Amino acid sequence: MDFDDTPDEAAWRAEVRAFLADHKDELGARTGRRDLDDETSRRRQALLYDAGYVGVTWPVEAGGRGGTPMQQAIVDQEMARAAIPGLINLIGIGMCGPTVIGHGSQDQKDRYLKRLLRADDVWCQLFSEPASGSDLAALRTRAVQDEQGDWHITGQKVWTTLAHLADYGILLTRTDPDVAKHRGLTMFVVDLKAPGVSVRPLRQMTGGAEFNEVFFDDVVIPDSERLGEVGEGWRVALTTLMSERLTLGGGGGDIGMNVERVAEHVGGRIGALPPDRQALVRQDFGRAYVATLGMRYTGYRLLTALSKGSLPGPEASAGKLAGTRAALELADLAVRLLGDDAVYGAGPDSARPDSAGPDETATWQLLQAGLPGMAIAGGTNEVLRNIIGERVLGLPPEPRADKGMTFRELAAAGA
Amino acid sequence: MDFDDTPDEAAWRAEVRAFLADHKDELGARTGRRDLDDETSRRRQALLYDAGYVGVTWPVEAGGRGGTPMQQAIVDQEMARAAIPGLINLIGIGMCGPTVIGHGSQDQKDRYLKRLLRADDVWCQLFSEPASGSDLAALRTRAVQDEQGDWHITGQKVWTTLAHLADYGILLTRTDPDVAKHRGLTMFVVDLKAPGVSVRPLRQMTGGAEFNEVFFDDVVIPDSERLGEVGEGWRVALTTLMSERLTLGGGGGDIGMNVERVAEHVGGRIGALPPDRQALVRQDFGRAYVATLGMRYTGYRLLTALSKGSLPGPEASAGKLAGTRAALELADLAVRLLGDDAVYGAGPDSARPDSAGPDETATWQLLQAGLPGMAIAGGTNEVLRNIIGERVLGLPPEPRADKGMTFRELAAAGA
Amino acid sequence: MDFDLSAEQRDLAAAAADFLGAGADLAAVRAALDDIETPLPVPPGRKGLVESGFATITVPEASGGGGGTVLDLAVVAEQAGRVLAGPSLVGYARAAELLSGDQARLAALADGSLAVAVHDGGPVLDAVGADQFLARVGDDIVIAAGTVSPRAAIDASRGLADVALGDAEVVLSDAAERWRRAEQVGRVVLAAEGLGAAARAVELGVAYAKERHAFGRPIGSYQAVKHALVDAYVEVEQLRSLVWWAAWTAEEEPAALPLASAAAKAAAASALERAAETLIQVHGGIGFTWEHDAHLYWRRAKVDRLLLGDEAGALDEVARIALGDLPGAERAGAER
Amino acid sequence: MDFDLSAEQRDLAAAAADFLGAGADLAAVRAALDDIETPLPVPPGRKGLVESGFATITVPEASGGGGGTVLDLAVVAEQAGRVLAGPSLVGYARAAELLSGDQARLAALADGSLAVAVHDGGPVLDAVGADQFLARVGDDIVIAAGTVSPRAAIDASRGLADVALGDAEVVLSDAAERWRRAEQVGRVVLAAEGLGAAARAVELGVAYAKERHAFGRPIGSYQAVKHALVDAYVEVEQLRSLVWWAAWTAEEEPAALPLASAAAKAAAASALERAAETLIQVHGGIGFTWEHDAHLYWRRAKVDRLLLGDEAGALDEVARIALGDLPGAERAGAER
Repeated sequence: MDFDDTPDEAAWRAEVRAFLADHKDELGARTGRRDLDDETSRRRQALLYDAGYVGVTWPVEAGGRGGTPMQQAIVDQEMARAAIPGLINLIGIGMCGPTVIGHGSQDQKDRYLKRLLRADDVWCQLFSEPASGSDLAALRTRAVQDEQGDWHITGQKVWTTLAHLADYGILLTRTDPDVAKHRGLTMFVVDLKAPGVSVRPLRQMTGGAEFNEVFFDDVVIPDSERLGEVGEGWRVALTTLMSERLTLGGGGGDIGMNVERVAEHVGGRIGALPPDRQALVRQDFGRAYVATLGMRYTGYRLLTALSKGSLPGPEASAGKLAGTRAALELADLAVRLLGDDAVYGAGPDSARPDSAGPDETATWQLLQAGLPGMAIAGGTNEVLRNIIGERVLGLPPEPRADKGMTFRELAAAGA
Repeated sequence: MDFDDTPDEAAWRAEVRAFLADHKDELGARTGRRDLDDETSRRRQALLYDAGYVGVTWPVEAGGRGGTPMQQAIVDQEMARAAIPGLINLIGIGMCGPTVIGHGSQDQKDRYLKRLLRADDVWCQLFSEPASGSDLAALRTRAVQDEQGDWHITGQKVWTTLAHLADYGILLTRTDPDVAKHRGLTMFVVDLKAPGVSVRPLRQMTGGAEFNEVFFDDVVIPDSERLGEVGEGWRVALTTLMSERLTLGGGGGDIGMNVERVAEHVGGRIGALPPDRQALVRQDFGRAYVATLGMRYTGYRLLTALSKGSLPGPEASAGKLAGTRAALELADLAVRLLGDDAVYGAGPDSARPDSAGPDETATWQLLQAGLPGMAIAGGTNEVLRNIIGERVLGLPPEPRADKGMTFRELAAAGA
Repeated sequence: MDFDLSAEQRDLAAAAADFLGAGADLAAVRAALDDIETPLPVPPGRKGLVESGFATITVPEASGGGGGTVLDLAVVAEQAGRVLAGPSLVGYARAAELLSGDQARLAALADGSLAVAVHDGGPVLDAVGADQFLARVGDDIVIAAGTVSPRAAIDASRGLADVALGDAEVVLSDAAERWRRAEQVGRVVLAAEGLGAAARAVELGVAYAKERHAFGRPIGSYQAVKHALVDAYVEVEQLRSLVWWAAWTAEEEPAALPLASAAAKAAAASALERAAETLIQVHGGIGFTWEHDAHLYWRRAKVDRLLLGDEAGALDEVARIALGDLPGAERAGAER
Repeated sequence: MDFDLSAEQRDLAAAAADFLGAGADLAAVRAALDDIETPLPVPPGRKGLVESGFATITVPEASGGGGGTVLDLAVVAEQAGRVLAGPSLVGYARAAELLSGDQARLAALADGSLAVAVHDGGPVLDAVGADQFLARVGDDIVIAAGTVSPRAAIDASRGLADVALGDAEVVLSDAAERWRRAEQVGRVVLAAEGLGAAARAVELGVAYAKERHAFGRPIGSYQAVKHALVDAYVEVEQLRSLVWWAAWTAEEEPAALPLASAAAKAAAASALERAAETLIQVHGGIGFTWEHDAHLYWRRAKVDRLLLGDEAGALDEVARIALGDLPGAERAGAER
């Protein structure tokens, strides 16, 4: 066990740190906003990619560096340390790219992957639908093949992060309703600028609109943009989902809430409270801080396992479960410490991309308002508990009400 | 709305109070133990019955007084106020008696009910089995009828409160394994002194043994002791269970924990703590106290509804759910306030009937150790939540894995 | 003992539900959230509420009010909470207590010519739309005009703003005890509004859980969803008992009001937060969209929990009273 | 970074599991509960534990110990916790720290001739079977014989008793810092034992949930049971990370030990309580019988949470360190 860098890691860290320091203005250090401006964000990612700091773990032939998860983690840590906004194409890198690498044709890999890493193209993930959330395989978006072999897509996706900026997306569709729901799915790469695609921002309870609804009205996709075999879409999607959970739950980063920032906030406010209240605040903060430390070090264990060649397993879901809880507690405490200001809101404008950025009250209020969504996005707590219960602890699944039914029968039953 | 007694209620209260005061020594006021001595306990109940204070709500023809739930509640309140130990035949009065009243023959009613109220006979309830807890209808104890019409019972019951003292019990058996599990059950009155019945105390984690295992080895019961029709045992049992839930969850009494006693304990200890700790204790105590008040007044609402002629419904289960939680919190706080003594135990002897009674440490430790059982007895929290979810909120039940299967098929499947 | 609403109170609840169901408007509450600079009062608004007579139920009939009890007002407040009506009945409840005996001002309150809010030193509930402010200066109750500075709202239906008071006129001297009682009555009414909002949030969650399917069956058939709703429901029912009891004490057993109002306040804060969070969680993705009503209940929860003292403060009071540090436990502590 | 046990540590864990699996005995722990007047130490007991070498892993080799790290000892302690072995390794861990440099006593500790426990002023862990007691007097570390007064045990495997100290001999003067460090190391080892007990409790619950059927299917297929076990499991895994980290800091980053040990202690208290309560609840009726092992884990939880300071105290320390009131946050606070 060793938390210190190996000499190789230390050298890598020094190199990364120096690069980030040299380019801190270009990289938007300490501006705190990822999507302030699409072009700027793309330029930042390209700068980092060209320096070799994006897609560190991706194979060289996919445009990556062929590096280790630890190297990637060091890049992430150094970016966080320098307060450089996250990459615009996080979803592309974390979820879409691995799916193309795992299931795409050589032609698709050649055309897409490097551009994705440079953010020449921004990607999104088109899985969820209004009628299929946790039960993803119940999706209804239809893909029908014509005589030329092209696919015609009709349907609606929802909760699509970045769709309003994206160039491409991975799209899960139903190609055969007359088999069991998991078996009739097929995955495609879709051009978001193609005719028939329309994107509508979906406003969240924060007031912001990071998500979108995406409508497909007879959108044509050539068969060459299929990812994997016809009817194998569920297997392809599992690659994506496994990557997603890792992105959300692992690696020792904080979820939704930077605990040191909360500590600073608490430290700045606690002294003004009566002693009794200080004691209560210390209990709440201590509990949330322990939870955060637990999550951080569990992330390090996961990262170590990945470095030693393990695949990201369902254990990563535990990180999201624990992290969501800790973040809720921290946000709640942070807001309560605002005193009289705690009853005032961020105002919906603070969450908009064109906002000048939130003030202190708004910062915590926006976080608070964003957290209920975080407990749902990327798998509700209930779904994550099922996954851990069944795939880690080996507990038996629930009997399936939809067992042995085709999708068409299920849909007719109103499910 | 009026929390004060009506003139009738006030008169009744005065009468009861005076009687209890006049007989406080005979009734064991402030000795704190119900089952110190079987004979004494029976004598106390008989004294109260003869005065008209047992079975207040029971019909006159059943040996009761034909009074109101409010009159009964006043008796309960006054007994609590005078710190008179509970009746030995609580289960008989609360669960067995109503079942005999609802489903017994006139002959059974004549023979049993008045003796039950006087504690001439003590009763117990023989439902649960090792392999059927929450899933009560999966019970295995067999009853087979011979040519003379007598029934032969073989099997095992468990968690039987008071079986070691009881004269009679209501016994749920399987008479037909070849129909669905709920349909093949039949209820009997069983003589606990009959040949073939053996009772073995079941020690609990408190060290005490209020429960028993009861074994039936070809015990013969005449058909005249059947309660209800053959195959109708489930319906008969529902009468018992509905009564049980009310006994456990309703009426505004405290569950497992007297909050005023905790307040006294907290008040006596809190001053010795540093101010920070006092603030934490007040939070914990305040929260548990609010929960207890909520439970108490919800019980009063239920009592009012009963007084106005409502039947005890599944709402009563909410009282047990909330009460268990509040009791756990209070016990935890009470134990923690013991300071250095909090790590020492009650010792198993304190829970035994022949003990001189627990000291202060033992009091709280025994309560703490008894509470996990309380969350299970009379329906686990999970079962109660299902009942409220389905029968109060109208949420759909889970699909039943055992639907359409006979008991024999289920048993063969290992369930 | 008869711990139930009377037939008249049930009729009152039904009438309030009718009026508020027609008058309140969740869409307006949502729209008001975007209205940062110049927030507008949400429906039914002061005028409608006063004209309906519901706002001034506790003002004596002689002054043009309803001559009813705090319990009557709590019954109405529950209905108001269900639809997130504005302004809160808390202000009217407190004003009726604070102005007790001041016939002229009570009459103005009841006829709508006095639009008053209560100023506790921090953010003022329903400052938006008020032109006079009741406040405590030393042991005096005073009234004053004020300069209202609205701020971005978490819950736009609460009309919160910072208020700088102008010249004050003394309404009543040596009135610390009355101020405290009015605050306690305010807590009861706030808890009653919280009860309504929480009960409604549970209903909405239950309705959705019956209708929405996943994996071939309604999500409400899954224990995770079912039990979460049950826990929220149980908490709401405990709260209902505390609210009724606390409201009843205001007239019938004032000595128990300090304890009962603190208990109801604490229980309301927790029950509404749980109910609103459960509502969002049960709805999944749709539950955290702007267009869904779930976040309006969540916003109400996040604000109300802090009004008239927070949950920790209320629990501290409960404990101090129950442990005998503060008066007010006469009934609660008595085994009868 | 490499946040994992080494191959040697995994071997050590396996060896400890073998030894303790054979030597510890839950039936003896249960039987000891009935043994109020003259409590007996539970297996494997001081002698076996010392002879195995596991107890004195952290004593230098020169003094006959294992020359290992606190992390090594924590690895063993986890295994000890799984089977509720007695005596606790906490006493050995603290003694090794407190006696550091005292070759003679360390050798006596390692060869078993010194049966020592640490006296903090209140109930003494593993006082039963000890004949010498380390204590702090002012800033001195002292050693003394003592009169042991056993009391009824909640967890009989903890050997708790009140101890009246006899004449004391100073072991080391001006040693407040060392005393604190030893206490922190003790917390880490206690948390490691808690980790083992909690992990085992979850395993027992999972095993039963797979096997026991209700309503025609295994109870572990119901979300209420499944999710309760998952929550307990997740908490155990978070605790595992904290225990490993805290143990590692003892040698590798002592400045972070105060924070890490307090965090591990707090997390252990909570995780073991949850795991043990879940274990009972999952088992239903059988889970609260005397003959089932569930209550033995529950008893361990109820005692351990209070040893070496309670959860509230540990959380307070964590907060004070993280907020800069106390030193010890160097690493935790640093973004690297």
